[in-house]
Amino acid sequence: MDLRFTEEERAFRLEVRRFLQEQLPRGIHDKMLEHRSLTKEEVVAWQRVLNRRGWATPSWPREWGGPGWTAVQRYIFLDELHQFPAPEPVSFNVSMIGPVIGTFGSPEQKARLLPRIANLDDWWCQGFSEPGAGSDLAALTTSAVREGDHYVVNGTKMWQGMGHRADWMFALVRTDPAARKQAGISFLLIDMKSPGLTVQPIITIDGRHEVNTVFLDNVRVPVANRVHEENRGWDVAKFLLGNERTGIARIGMSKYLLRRARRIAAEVPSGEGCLADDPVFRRRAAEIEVELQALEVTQMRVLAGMEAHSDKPDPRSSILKVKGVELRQAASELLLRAAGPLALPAEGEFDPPNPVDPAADTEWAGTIAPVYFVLRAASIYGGSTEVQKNILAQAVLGLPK
Amino acid sequence: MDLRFTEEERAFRLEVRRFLQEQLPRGIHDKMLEHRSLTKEEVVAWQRVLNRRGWATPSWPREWGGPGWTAVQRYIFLDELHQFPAPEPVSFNVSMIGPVIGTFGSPEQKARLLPRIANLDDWWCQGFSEPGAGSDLAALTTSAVREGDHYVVNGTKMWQGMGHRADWMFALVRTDPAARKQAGISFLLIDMKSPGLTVQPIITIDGRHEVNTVFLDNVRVPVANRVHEENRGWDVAKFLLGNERTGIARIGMSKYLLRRARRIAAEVPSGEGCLADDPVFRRRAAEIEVELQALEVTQMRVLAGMEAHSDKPDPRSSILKVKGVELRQAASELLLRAAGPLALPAEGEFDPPNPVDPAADTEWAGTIAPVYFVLRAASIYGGSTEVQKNILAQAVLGLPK
Amino acid sequence: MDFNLSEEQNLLKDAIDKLVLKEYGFEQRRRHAAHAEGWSRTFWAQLAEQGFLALPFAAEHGGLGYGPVELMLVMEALGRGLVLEPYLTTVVGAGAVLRQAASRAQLERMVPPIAAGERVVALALAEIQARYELNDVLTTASAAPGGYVLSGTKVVVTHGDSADLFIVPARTAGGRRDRDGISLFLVPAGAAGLRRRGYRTQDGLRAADLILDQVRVPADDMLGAAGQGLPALEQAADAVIAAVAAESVGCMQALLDLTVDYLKQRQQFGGPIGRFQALQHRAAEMLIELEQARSMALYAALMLQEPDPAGRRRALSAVKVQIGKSGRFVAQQAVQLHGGIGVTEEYAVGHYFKRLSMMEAQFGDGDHHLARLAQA
Amino acid sequence: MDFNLSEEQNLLKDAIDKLVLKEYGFEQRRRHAAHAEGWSRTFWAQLAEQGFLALPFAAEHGGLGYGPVELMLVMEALGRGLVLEPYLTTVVGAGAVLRQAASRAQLERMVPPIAAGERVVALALAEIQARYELNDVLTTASAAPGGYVLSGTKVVVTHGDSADLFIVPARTAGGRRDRDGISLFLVPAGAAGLRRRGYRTQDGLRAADLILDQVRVPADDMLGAAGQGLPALEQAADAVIAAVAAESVGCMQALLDLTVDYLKQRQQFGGPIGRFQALQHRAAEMLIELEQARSMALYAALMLQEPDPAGRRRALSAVKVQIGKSGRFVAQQAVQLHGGIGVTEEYAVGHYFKRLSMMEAQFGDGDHHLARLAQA
Repeated sequence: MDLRFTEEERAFRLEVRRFLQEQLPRGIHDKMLEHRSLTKEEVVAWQRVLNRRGWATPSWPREWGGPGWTAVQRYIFLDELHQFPAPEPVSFNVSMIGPVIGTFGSPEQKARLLPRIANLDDWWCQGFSEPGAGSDLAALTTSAVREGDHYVVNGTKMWQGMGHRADWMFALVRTDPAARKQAGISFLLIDMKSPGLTVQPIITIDGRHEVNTVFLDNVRVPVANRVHEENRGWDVAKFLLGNERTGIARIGMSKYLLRRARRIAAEVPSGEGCLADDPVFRRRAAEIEVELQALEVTQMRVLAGMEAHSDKPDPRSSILKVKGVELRQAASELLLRAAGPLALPAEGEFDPPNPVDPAADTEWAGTIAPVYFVLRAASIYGGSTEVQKNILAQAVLGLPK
Repeated sequence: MDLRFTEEERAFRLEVRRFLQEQLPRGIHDKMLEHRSLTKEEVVAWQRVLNRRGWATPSWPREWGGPGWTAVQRYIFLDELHQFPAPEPVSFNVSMIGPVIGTFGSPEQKARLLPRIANLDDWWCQGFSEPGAGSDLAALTTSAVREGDHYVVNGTKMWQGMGHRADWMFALVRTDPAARKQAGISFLLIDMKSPGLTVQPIITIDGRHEVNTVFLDNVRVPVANRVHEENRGWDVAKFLLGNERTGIARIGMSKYLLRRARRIAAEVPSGEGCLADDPVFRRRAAEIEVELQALEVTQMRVLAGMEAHSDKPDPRSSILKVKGVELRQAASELLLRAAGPLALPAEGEFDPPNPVDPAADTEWAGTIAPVYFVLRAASIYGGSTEVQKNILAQAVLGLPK
Repeated sequence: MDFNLSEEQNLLKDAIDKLVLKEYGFEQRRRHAAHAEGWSRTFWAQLAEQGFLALPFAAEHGGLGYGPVELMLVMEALGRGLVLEPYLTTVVGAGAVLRQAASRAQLERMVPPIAAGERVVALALAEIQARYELNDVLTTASAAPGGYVLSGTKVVVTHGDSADLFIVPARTAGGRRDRDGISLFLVPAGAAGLRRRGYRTQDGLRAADLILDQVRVPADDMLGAAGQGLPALEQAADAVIAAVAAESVGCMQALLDLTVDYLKQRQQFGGPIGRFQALQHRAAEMLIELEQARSMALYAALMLQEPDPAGRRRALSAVKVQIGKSGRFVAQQAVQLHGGIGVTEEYAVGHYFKRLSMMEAQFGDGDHHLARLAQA
Repeated sequence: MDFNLSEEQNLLKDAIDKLVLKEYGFEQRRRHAAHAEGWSRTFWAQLAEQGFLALPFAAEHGGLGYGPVELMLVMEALGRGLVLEPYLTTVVGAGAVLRQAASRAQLERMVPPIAAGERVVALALAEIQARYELNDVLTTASAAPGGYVLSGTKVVVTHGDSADLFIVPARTAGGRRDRDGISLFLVPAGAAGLRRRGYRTQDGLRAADLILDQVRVPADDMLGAAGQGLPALEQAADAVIAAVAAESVGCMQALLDLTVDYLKQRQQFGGPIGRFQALQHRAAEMLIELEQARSMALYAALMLQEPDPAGRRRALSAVKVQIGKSGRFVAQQAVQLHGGIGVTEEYAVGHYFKRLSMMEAQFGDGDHHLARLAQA
């Protein structure tokens, strides 16, 4: 047993860090440092920088054109991105549709789509959730009726991440209404420019437009755009839900939130000194760091298990999700506490510039409350904390379903 | 609206306090200050001191020989006992069997039993729970079969508080095995000296003997010792479970735990000074005090509601139970933290005297860990925290059963 | 001890509850917020018409002479409606300063237009370096012929961009954190040398920073004795905390109601999600926290009348600690139990969540007040 | 990175797991505890026989030369069995001091009888005024012909009443909290002037206070250089924390297993109580806390080998914080989910709860170690 990274792994970490220092555009880094949103152009540009280096698709094997990294390398790569902080590769492309095409796609689909996915030539979004099907995904009702060599799709998809930027959507649709819940579902690739498809923004409580509702009104989708067999779409869904979740704990993000909180605390007053000297603030930060340290080892244990058991999903990744979110939320609360009243002004990212006076001294604090706000969603999406605890209780501890 | 106590109520509080200062035997007070157990003789002596003053039965109306206090007076009386700290009147007698006899008893039973209950001439204990019937009390199986003018009782009763000191037990028994769960139960008074009745101690994790298992093997109980009609015992049980829970929050006890924790913290070192100066310790204590202040007002609101609605039980008393226990447990943890390593030695109350050396300097700390230990039971008995939350969710918020 | 409302209080409560219910549905609120000032002059006029803006002022000055309990009833209703109008700063905050420090003449001049809804007065409590310390004042007021000249910056003055008049603490003597030497001034929004930077705040309200550069204030517009302004400011801050406590209770009650409704209606895995015990227990815990907060809002109303200022300040610190803790839990759990829609702008839950979060960050957060209690 | 055990480690783990399973059922433990010393010499001999007492000592001195990972495996097993024997103080604590500070001659003299189970050595870490500070030493060692004379009091020395020999830190120089000037001495239980007060501790183990009144110690029985004992003591305290972490993990795993079994078996309202979602989620939270603790026990084993003492101490402080937090939660919830039987002496759950509580109160509680981390 040796809990340390190997020399190669440590060298790899330094290589990634050096790459980020050299290659991440300054404008993007500045935005990331202040938790600001990126434009579509920035995201695309960065994805292509990564792709030129061969690092745009960390989880892909070499046969798909990926780097063929070990789980530990993938972890190190993501952790460095999170701590730097630098943007992750677009997950809908890289972690979702890419592996689906790689695993279930026809040879033609693989050859045509994988390189475009990696290079963000096509931006993908996900069409899974519906107004009546959230945690209970298999309750979805969007219908796809076969007419010749097309499906005619009708329904509503919710919570589409970045749907307004996307060129393509991968969606679960019901192709056999008579079959029982999980059966009768198929997996389709839908062109976002299709007639009858409309995208309606959902603004989240951080004021951002990142998710959408997509209405499908007699949208015609070629049968050739189905992945995997008809009525076997649930296989794909299960594959995606149980898919590798390296870095799901997002420890590096929590570390960066803490770093930002400490930097602010060093500048705001508290009693006779600054907040960073307040013993209660310090112990609260230390408490989060202790938990992060433990979670980092837990993460390593899960990774080691994955390496040993050929990437079979580990139900313990539910622990990573639950604790990782909890700590990210806790770190964001500490950040908000540090900013205190300075967090109130909301101008900056989303408001039109103030005509009277271009910027307040505290504009840097304008993203802090939104970070705290929107991180509440992290315990909801991607398998809510409640769902993860159900999994742990039933799948790991064997309590009755 | 006026949230303050009236002048009469404030005067009453002072009267109680003065009475405690003058009448509580020093030996008992010293034990209470260190959270030590009392002997049976001490409990009886104190109950009789209270009874001479007319205060042994705070919740009883004048017609039963009680003081006829308002809910606020009852609260003030108990709060003063808890803060002093002084022993409460024996609750099995005063809060349980007394009100049952007063409400359901025959005139003969009232005349004969109530004075003896108040004066602790008979010590009563409760025979409700069984090995298979805890939170699900109506699942009880102890049987009582009518033979002439006796019932023959067989079964096992658990968690009998002070059964080894008791002269009588009030018990729920099944008189009609064919009826459905809650029906077919009767309420009997059983002489603890009955042949076939044996008491087996249950030692709790604080090392004390306060509860017992009672085995009933063909115990004969005169039919005259039944209270209320045959097969209607569940009425009595419901009455007892929903009965007044003034002082269930036990705020005074939490205050005394905090007071003791602070006293100890003033004497143990931490960093350069003493623990009582440590800002984290101070804020933790202050946090508990804030919640106690809020709970005290919540308690007043419930009391005011009871005064306005003729003592009908208020489902919000579940809030008092849950929060009250939580704060008592938190205060006991702070006390244990303050004592730190001094809490380890267990000698004193339950161990034979050390022949080599009669007492350590830290003997006073010997009861601290046991207080923390046994307070874990407070969220289990008297309606567990889980049961209280079910009640709040279903009875108050109307969520589905 | 008497927790019942008087008949008069019941009428008042009914009136404000009805008004908010009628005028402040979630969609109506969106329209109120869309005004340039971020709130509705029409609704403000309705509040004035029904006397709510006159509530805490003495009858002799044109008010109705009500006390903290009545303000609590109003604030709780405004909390339920997430009302955007400047009640907290004008009627509660500025109102408290005026009642404490203003002369009879000033009151007679100020109260009628406030009560009529014709004048919005904002209380400039904070400077950037002060964080939550009321006595940390760097803005200066130098004596000048006929009055004073004020210079300095005040930040995050709620409704500062639509206010007609400000109450501005400034130093006529002493150093940065001295308790003595702080004086209170009335400064009209149009005063020469006063610049305002308005902005939206994270809870959908608006605020402004005030930059005072050699603003001349006549001696008549000083409130109270020179250098003796802090006690009135502290009293006002405590009144604001009490009001925020009541507003928070209103928000929490609304969140609990929305959540319980959602749990009853939302279907998943073949039934309402409210049947799941873990969610039931969470709702029960929200109720417990709400009731603890409600108790503290009542306690605040009582303790505002406490004659000993140190005791009053301690009590109000305890109130703010509990309110913040309860509010944080109730808001976070309401969002969690709503799932996705809880984090959208389209749905009320997220707005209550944001308002509660921002109330925690103002007027001293939980840590600030807990540290004060722990020092005592 | 490699989390797999070597074949040798697997054999060792199997051996200790089997031994504990065979000899340390809950009823057997009761019998072991009933001995006058509070533990079983027979079981101790079995540990010796299988080499567990020789584990961390170098082969050249009569040991087996294993490291922290192997000690972790043993301690976890001892935790699962709630084992009463003096492994922690003799093999881990005293063992670490000896390895750090003892001369070759001392090691050759000391290790064989320890490994054979013939000598129980206890480490006297604490004085009453010191609370958790290892450098707070008032016990004095004055030079005297041929050696030193020790006077002072050591408290809560685990297994102090049955130990044959003590490692006693005492001041040969410096003031109360000076880091320099602390020397380490071997003091036999029978030394003239040494009095012991034995007692039961709240977790069912036994301990003693040592009262040293002019106890003469020959110069040969000083461990390491005069006045330079603190680093070895700190290293030993860290080894003890790592061992306590593993023991805690063993206790927590046992509690989780007992609780899950109970939830599956206990029937209420017509089915196993394990079907209630609120209880399922609690069990899931226990699992999460356990796994976090397990990670920290691994981390402790790794970081014990960290060459920089400051980094090592910080890491072990973090370990103790996490272990305490996890242990408190798991133990409290195990009791709660068991209901009444969880608070009885008859049932194992309460004993694990007490042991975890007392481990938290020793070797620096969570607050102590968190304060250390926060100062860094």
